[in-house]
Amino acid sequence: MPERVAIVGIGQTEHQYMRPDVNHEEMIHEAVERALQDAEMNIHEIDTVLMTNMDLFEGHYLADAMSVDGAGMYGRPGFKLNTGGTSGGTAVAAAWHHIASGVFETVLVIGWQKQDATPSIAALATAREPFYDRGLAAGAVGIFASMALQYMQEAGCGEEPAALARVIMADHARRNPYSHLKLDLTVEDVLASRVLVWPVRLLHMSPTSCGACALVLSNEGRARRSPKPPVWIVDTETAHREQSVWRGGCVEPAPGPTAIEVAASRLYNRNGIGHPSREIDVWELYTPSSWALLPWMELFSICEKGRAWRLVEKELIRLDGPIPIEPSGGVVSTNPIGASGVIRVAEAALQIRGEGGERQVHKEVRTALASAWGACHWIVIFLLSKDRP
Amino acid sequence: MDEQLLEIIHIMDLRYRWSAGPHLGEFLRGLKAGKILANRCPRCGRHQLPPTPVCGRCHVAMGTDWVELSPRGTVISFSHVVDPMYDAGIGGMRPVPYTLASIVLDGASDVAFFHRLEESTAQRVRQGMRVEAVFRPPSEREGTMEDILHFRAIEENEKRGGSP
Amino acid sequence: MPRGVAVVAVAQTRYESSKPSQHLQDLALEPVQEVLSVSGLQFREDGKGIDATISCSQDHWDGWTISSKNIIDGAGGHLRPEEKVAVDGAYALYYATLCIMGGHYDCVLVVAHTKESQVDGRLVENMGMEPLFSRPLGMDFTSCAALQARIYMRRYGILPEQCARVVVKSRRCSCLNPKALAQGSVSVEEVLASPYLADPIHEMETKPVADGACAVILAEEGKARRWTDKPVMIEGLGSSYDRHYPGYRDLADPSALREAARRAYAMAGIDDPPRDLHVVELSEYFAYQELLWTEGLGLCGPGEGGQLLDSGASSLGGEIPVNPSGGLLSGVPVNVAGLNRAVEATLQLRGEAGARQVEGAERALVHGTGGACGQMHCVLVLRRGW
Amino acid sequence: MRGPRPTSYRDLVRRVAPAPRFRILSLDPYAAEGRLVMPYRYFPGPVASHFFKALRDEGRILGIRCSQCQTVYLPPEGICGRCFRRLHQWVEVGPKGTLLSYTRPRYVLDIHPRIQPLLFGIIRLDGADTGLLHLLGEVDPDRLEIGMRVRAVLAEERQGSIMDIHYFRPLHDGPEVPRERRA
Repeated sequence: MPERVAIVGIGQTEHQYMRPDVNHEEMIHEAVERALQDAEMNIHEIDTVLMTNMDLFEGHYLADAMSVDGAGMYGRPGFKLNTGGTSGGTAVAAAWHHIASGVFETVLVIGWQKQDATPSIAALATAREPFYDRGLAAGAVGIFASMALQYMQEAGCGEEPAALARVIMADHARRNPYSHLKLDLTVEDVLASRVLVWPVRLLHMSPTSCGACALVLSNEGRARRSPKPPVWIVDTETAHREQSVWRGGCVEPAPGPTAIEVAASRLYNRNGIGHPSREIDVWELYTPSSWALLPWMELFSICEKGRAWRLVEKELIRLDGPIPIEPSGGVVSTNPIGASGVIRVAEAALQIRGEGGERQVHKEVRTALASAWGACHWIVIFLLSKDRP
Repeated sequence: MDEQLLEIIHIMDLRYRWSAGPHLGEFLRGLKAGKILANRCPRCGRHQLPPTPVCGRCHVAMGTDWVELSPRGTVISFSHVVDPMYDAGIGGMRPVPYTLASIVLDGASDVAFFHRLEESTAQRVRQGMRVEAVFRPPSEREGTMEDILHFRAIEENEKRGGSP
Repeated sequence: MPRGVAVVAVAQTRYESSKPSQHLQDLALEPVQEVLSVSGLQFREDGKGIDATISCSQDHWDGWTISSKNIIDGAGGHLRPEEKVAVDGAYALYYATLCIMGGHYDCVLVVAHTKESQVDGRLVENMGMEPLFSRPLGMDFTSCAALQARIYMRRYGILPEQCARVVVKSRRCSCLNPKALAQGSVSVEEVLASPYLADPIHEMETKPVADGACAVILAEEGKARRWTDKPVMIEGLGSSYDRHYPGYRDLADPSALREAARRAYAMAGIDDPPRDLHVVELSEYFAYQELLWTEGLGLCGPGEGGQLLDSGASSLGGEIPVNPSGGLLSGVPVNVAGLNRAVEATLQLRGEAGARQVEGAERALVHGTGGACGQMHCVLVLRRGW
Repeated sequence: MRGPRPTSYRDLVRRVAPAPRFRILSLDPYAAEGRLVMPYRYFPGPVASHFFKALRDEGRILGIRCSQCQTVYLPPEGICGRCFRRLHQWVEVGPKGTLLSYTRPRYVLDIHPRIQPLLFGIIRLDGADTGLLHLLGEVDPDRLEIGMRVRAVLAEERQGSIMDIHYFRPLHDGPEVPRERRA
């Protein structure tokens, strides 16, 4: 019988465009200190530490090795994972396996990125095949543009719903003290912002941020001694897509099923979730563009195909709505890439604890779904619950 | 802390001897010969562009039955690159603006090719536009993606596409 | 009682100084296809095959952000789980074992690839030094290792001849290993006559540049019983970080390795390592490291690595053979190194190691390391039989 | 945010020398040399900044003491990795010290400092408990030995980096040799 896995400590930095006041180790330390404080633990009670970031964004080879002192890894087991945008999710999943194995009682998992080191878009472009598309491709915006075009065509909506979704996320972000962007936006503002790749505009996209997020996970025995009620990670699912998705400008003429729908349906089936929008109280979905939200709401079976834009139009995804999504303000407000996946889980857990403060959703939260997504169309999903699984 | 904050700058300059392998290598040699080559999965029959050693869906090794694709095709999506961007492969800024397009080449509707559009084509590009690869002269080709100068619009066989 | 985890299949490429005809994707695919073929297993969703993939590679070495993109298609990542461990391959095996113990997966493919010939590894390693105090000096892991070797040799009176003998021993074994970068036997005199790379380390005392890949299939014991009749179980695992800055550490004291081994031994119920282990495959990037790591693993006391070697105990045919494969000195790429140790250990425990077979090997130790001067270590204990 | 404005990305990338994307080495098998050149800018944070500033402006070398384990760290760090505490207590160390190890790399890299012969050492400065990685100069490589007394030679034009210490050179005058040498 695998050990049950609980989140017992949550900490993150105030995410910002630049952090010239700290080096990467000091930035990581801020999040770790807060997570330990939250768990009322000291570092010596941590059995193992897992870390994630994307190497070429700061240029550090073996960045985990370089962060040992600040992250509290000295003398402890652990390693680094890196799966691109999903990195933070992958690290939390790894922590989950560590606890479930019974070998470790407590795991500290840390995601971070200090994107003030170099132009991130240049680092991201090196994710392309050097001989094929590295010299031509530019950024990930094209992915969302094709996603948006396809969605508009299939669902028959205009540009407003994605703009409104962005406004709602901004409204959430202003209530989140850790958020990088705290914009006060109107739909008109979004639609007046510069077109990057039509129909995607500047304000639809996520920023580049510096930040770190740390979680303390523990087994049930240790969680019982936790000062705060444990948030249980009930289950997790990971799926990638074949490389061809990423090639050819990320547009598949004959697309197959997406990793999101496959992974989500596996997770729902395993956990007997028949009506996700009713059974899951809050969603932290890692939408790097507000355009992604519309198709993803459908791929996550929050609503039927073609319906997402109408739910957004009715503003049902707000904190006081029946389907609150991205209460933190989401990745469009804060994106320290290696941390972003960890932040999704952290924010979902805060909602379950009822510690969302100004950004707490209004209805009672017993279950939450958090995900991490990568531009190679990779996904990691978590089902969180207040109730012990 | 009343400190002047400093910064340390470090240039990472790594040179790689990358190998293309038999499949991507054949594709690049094909470009030098003025051809766009794909391979196919022996099980599901899908084209792979660029060619790969394995089918990601069927997990079977690709055959070596090369298919020469038509240089003509249809634009299924495009993006105008306008923001100046540092390019780690050339150690400098990449010239902008340029327009990228995903193009379904005739005879291989299950896969998209990917390249720049010629300037005047880019100005009137829309989904469904018919385009054709313009190769550099043989003497200038090296066996890289740059052997194709760009794709330009052609007027024949206009196909209706869902325009945004 | 935790779930038992067994090795079902192993494969590795030949290690070569370069593989110019292979794309990174081709390289990783080769051992994956071999483990699939020898085990008869496939990527499946019904629990009757491989459930997930854990890979190991590094963006800097591949020259590629998200380096695991290269292996996704061949390693069954399409609509399925794949996770990349961005340190040594031993950690990928360590993590895969924990995944199975945790019960979420029953069968995991582990794959590691690297082409060292692609890039000047010393420039990569320079990016592995922290950026404020040591990276600007132009240091790399070889220059750091030389500083470590000198401290270690000086403190314990380790002789240059003893380090050279590690190379002689490894080369003798690598001649028996058909996958090894063939290098022929050498004498102590030849090793010591080779120029210094960074004194006191001679050129022949360092791991040659190599390209290669490894794959391993692990499964939960119940399923493994149906899939293999040559059982090798993972009995113990441990890892540990030391501090990053080499000047903060006592470089002659491999405390992180001791800690990693302590954890693995405790889990495997080993209290007398030299007695309880029958073969050791460790990751020595330089000759002196074999001596230092044998101390850290508790095969001998501090400072006794040279004596252990001189006694012949660590030679093939001795009581506790170390690196009968020829070790890293026979030419195994970084990142692949730790997983290659596991492949070799498995072959030993199955009695499939051919001319380099350690007779009656029932328990093996696998070691991987990363960072300058062995900053982090990972240890696994493998055992023959269910 | 205090101090000068950080280098802009535009100025940062201007520091890179452009080069062609590929040099084709062979068409069959296909191999080519390509590049991955990234300019990185690191902020040292308050602790290292204080160290660099004292070195640059006053020529002083500062270590930092952990109030729990009492270790004096050089180079200084913001958090003691052993005690997991933030560090504040500055201690001036050096400029003399003892050589703990040394080596002379025989290979040449573009990233190496332009100093011949290139010698790396670990030096424990007087008053510090840890070793500092640095360069050695003004010395015959064959006369280096563990335990040798050395002294920091500062660069004439200092810019706020570890290279503001030019290198460490041997001390020859008698009284400065410590009474006991470490075995």
